[in-house]
Amino acid sequence: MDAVKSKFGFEINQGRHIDMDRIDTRLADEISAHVRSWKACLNCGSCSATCPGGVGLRSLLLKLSTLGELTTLDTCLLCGKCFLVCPRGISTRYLIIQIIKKRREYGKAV
Amino acid sequence: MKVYWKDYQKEIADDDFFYVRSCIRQNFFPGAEGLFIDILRNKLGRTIYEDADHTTCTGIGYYSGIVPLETTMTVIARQFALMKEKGYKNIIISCVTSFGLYSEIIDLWKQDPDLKAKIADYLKAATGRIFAEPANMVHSSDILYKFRNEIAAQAKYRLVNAETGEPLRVVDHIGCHYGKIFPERGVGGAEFPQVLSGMVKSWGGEIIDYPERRHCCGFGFRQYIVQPNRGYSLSHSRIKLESMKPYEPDLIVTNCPGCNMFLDRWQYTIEQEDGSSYGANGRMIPVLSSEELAGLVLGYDPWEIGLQTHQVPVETLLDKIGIPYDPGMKYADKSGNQIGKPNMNLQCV
Amino acid sequence: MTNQPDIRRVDVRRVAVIGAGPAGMAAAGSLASLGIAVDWYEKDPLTGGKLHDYYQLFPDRVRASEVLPELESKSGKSLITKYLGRTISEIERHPGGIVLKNGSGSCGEADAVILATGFDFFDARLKEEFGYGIYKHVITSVDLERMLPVGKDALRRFGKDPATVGFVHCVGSRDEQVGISYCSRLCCITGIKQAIEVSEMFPAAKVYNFYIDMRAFGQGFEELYRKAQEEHGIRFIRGRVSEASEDREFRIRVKAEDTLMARPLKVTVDWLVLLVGMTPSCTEVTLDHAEKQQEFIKPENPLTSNAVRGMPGVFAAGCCTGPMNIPESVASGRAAALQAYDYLTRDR
Amino acid sequence: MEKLFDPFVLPFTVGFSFLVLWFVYKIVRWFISLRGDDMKLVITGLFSLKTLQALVETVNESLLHRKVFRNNSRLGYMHMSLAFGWFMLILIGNIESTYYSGNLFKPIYVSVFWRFFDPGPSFPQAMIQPGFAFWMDLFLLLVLSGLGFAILKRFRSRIMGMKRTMRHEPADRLALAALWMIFPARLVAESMTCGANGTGSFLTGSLGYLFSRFFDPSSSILPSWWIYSFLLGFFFVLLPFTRYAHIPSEPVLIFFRKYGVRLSPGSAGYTDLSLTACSSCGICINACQLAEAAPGRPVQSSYFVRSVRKNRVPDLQYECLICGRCEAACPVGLELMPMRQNTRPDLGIGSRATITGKLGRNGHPRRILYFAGCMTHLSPGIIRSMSSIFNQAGAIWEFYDADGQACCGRPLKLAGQVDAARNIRGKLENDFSKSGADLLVTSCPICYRIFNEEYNLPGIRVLHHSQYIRDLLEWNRIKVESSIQNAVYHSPCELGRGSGIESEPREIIKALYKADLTPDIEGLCCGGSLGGPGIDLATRRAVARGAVEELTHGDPDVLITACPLCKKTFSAISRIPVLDISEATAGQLIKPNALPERKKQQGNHHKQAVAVG
Repeated sequence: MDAVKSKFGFEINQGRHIDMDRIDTRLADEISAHVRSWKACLNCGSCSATCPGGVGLRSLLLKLSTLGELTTLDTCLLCGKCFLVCPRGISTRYLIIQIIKKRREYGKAV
Repeated sequence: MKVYWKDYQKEIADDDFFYVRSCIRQNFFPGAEGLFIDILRNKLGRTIYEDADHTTCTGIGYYSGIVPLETTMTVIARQFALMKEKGYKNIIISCVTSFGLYSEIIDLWKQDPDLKAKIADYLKAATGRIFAEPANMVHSSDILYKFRNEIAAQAKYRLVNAETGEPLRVVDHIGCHYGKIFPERGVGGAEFPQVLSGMVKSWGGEIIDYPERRHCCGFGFRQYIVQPNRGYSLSHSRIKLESMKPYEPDLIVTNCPGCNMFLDRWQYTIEQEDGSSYGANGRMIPVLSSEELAGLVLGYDPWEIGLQTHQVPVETLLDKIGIPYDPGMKYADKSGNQIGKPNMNLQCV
Repeated sequence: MTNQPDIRRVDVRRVAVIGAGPAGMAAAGSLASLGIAVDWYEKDPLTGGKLHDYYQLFPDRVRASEVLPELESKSGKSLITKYLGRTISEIERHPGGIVLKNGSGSCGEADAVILATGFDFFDARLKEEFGYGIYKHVITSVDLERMLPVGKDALRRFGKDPATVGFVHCVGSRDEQVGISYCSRLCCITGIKQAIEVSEMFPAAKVYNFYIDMRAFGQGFEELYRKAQEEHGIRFIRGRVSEASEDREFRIRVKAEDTLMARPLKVTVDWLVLLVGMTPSCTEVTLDHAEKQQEFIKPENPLTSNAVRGMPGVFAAGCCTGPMNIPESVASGRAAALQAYDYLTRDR
Repeated sequence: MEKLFDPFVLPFTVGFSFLVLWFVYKIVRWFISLRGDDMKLVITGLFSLKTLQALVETVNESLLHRKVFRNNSRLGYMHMSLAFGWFMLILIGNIESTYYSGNLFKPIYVSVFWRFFDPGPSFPQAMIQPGFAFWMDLFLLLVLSGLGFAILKRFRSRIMGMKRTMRHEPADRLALAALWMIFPARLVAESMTCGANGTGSFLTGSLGYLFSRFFDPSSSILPSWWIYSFLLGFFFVLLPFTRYAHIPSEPVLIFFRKYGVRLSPGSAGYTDLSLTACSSCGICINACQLAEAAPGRPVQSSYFVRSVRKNRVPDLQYECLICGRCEAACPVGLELMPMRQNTRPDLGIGSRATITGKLGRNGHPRRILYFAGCMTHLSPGIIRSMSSIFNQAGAIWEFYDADGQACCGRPLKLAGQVDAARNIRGKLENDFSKSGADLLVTSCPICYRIFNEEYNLPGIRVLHHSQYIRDLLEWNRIKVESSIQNAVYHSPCELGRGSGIESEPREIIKALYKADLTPDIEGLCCGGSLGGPGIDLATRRAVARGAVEELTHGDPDVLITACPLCKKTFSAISRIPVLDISEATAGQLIKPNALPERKKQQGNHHKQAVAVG
């Protein structure tokens, strides 16, 4: 029998830090193998700035590459303006298509 | 050339000390300060005077944003005035938080003479005492560091595992207010202070350097005062404990009563929360202050110096060093009758 | 080498060049080819200065050893007298010329002096929180530059290839805590180059570069930066490392904030490379008039001349006036030589 | 003559009957898996004039390959000689065998191997009367000449005017080899028979005579016919699984298309028919600019069709510019662009995309709604020019997507996101109809095409701004000075080839510039197309460079285009200035006070100061 655990009226907070040793970046690695130019992203934010669909592409791609997490992409118009303004010429449209395809493969309902 | 912090040594007075106590140490580890005075007087033959009129430094109130700075400054000016009146110049501060506060205030006085003059007026108006400043201001762990070899000479026990003969693996945790606010006021600067490690090495122990060595123990005032926030305080302690776990430490030694309290108490809380423990083979890690450790080394009776008030039972440590103790007397009063055991259902004693 | 017709000496006076790094070599070479006699002082036993510390130079990864012969002065060699292994601690102006002193009194005189004393790398031990000199696997870019030519074994740990390598930018640059407010300009591109070199040596390794601002300013630098990202998969994380400490397996636990994610970040690396900045080294040559230590020598008019303020006849070239890369130092050396030549011949 | 059988005919017969069975099965499959209304179209069309027209087109295309001729005469001759030549051999062979055997209904193999059964009249007479042998030899020679060209194309394609040829898969190569050997084998077989009997015409007779000089041909008659029959049978068995399935299926496609059947996502039958009808001839490879810009990458339609037929859709499918050049060049007339878009999966991207637009100040509606398009916001020069043109023409107009948060949905559709494109269309359709405007002008050909093809906007005319400007010029609502510069016009794929708008921009250029140096070639893609998300920047640049080089051969002073995307792509690499047609117009507008007093058409309308986007 385990002893009655006393309660103290608060929860231990989880740290907000990103532990890079334990993050699974396979989704991002596979995608960047397809769209190699993604790795050259400077996080300058021109894509998010020009996006008529209001998709925060910069932070979305950063979260994907850093945490392996993916937020939704369903307001993207695939108009390609982000590709036009990207100073590194990253094929953003193709990246978006690959992300959604890979996400379906992984089956994660994100 | 710039002096490397590591090599920085500070100037510590030799004798004639004026001692100011710590609220937390008195309350949570009542035997410690009496022990410190006893060691200085009877073991090291130094004069150490404790003025009955001296008060708290109001640090907890100030750092929690309740007590205004000028009030704290006046209280501390009163302490110095008391010291002056009794003819002492060298002050020993028992609490590291106070030590940080005293240093901060002296530095502010140095930067702003008008403020200093104003506080002198407040002191005069409130208490009629004359403003003064200490010639040498140190923390109690500095003293023990200074006389660590004299203590080692009189030591009855070494920080060595009695069975295996190997030095005990000791984690030294330095209170943030000791060396982080004013690195030049800590022995060895902010990153690798030697005030505790020096003692432990000279008493035969071995120091563990673990990644979260410099992380806060969790005693952030604003984090623990309000109950819902205590989760933050606890998460810091856990980060430290988890980081030191691979090294299987036998002991944690601290110089600030706050760190001592939290690293000690929170081990129990974490154990209750999710059953994890951080010492060797599933046990908890005893947490002692530098005074208490010096007392053990010098052969004081564990229960005499109040080690039974620690949350993590110290018996594991005493057995390792081979210090005899009477389990029955753990919860007996001066005249020997039992005053009742705390109902702690600990799995990993 | 075709033996060039030796240059006739055009002036009876002599110029002292202190320092034989790229700037010193360029200055001495130019003066000699202008027909001016040169006393060339260098504290190390050989010329070339810091070039000997480098393996491959950014951005095209030319071998530093190949650059040295290029800088050897071609013509007018006979006009140069080298004093290697000699340190000059002080120079003083006298009506007759400039006296050079080294600890034990004067050891030379000259009519004009070109200071090309270069720089020192920032002593990373002053950033104690990074644990340089305390943890074995925390090294500086200078150490790494010496380990790279040795090959894989230098970077293998306990016989295994490193799995992760971290680079810390701005160590001892743009850092008021160590009294250095300026940017050393060259550590960013050095970090990029070395990250590529490491990832070429260990393709499977993950390489992280922690930066505040990526200042790849020169020709071909930005392209190298992109190549590092795209072809070598080097992860550039925007956030300054706050501290590093060693874990039980002697790997380095790095703490930083990913400021673009706005979240603190921890990662364990097998090697942590500190990209150390440049600090002035003219502390060895104390100038009684010019602003003294802890600063680079201030030219009279930084925009237009190499003449040192308040010291007529004394010129400064190369990194002793501020962080420069090799082409800039060489150009500055030649400029100082010309101005010294003009100073000598104009006064006649 | 009496026993018209020999075992050697068996391989041919087996092969041929397999082919016929496969073909009948396929036709039935194609027909029953048509969409409902397509099926009705075919049934009604069958007994109408269309069948006759289809027959004529079959002869023109399947046999004579006239479309290939127009594209490349040597290639045309090659295809014609093989197809038409073989057809005539079969036809005359039948007539000859029927003429001599006296009965119409005989086993199929008889006419094919007739020469074996009846060596025919002796050598010189065979040529004159009735001369069947002569005609057979003539058409055999025609086929053999075509064969010569085919071999030349395979190994020295440049001489045949083909920069690149198709890289065939093993099955196709095997079938190709079999096809190439059939006709020489026939020649040898017939010459053996003729040589042994001293018959045959100018080709088979003379070759037979030649053989007889060296050895006795009669001993090798049978083996040569066996080889011929086996090759035919082998080819027929291979045919359904190779590109040569095109031979029987193209006529079926021509008939179905003539009856009005068109490719649509639902029609599995017609799609399969179209896929089968592709002959992997490689003409689309030459038409595709990516063949130059990304040599070696099998993105062209022939590769795409082949992989879809083998139902493995490669990721390369996203590397097609969807510019339509291959569709324009395809001799079989396949609807390659719809085929490409239908195979792109709908991944649900943009399912919750919302767009916003401005519909005119409350109350009074606007006559003209200007929809710049999302790309146009990246070249504000176009917006500024259009607003000055609108104002100059005194139009009452409203700038719908002034805040740049609007999109027509076509980029989503091009990438296969059909649902998302549909709900954006819904939003815009009701916005436009609510606006009360009767004219919708857009600066982006991509928007124009989807507005024109898919939006239903009752009572609203949709114009690309080049059409609108031409109308203004024609009704001289605006006047422009003519400059001494020469210009060249790049026709954006979605505007020219995609929507058939070529003349209007050229008329404007005639009014604006001294000379229009536009080369008379199929419209070139600028490389910036939205159709190919998978194409990287370097390849796009290469396409753009190729296009600019070709367009500026005549050394014009300025490059005019009519699409914000083309303008942005070209201006990155062109040495000469790149202007949108609207910018060129606005640049040379004659200001009103310099204009003679214009009579007002639509009553008095006051000028609106409009907040430029």
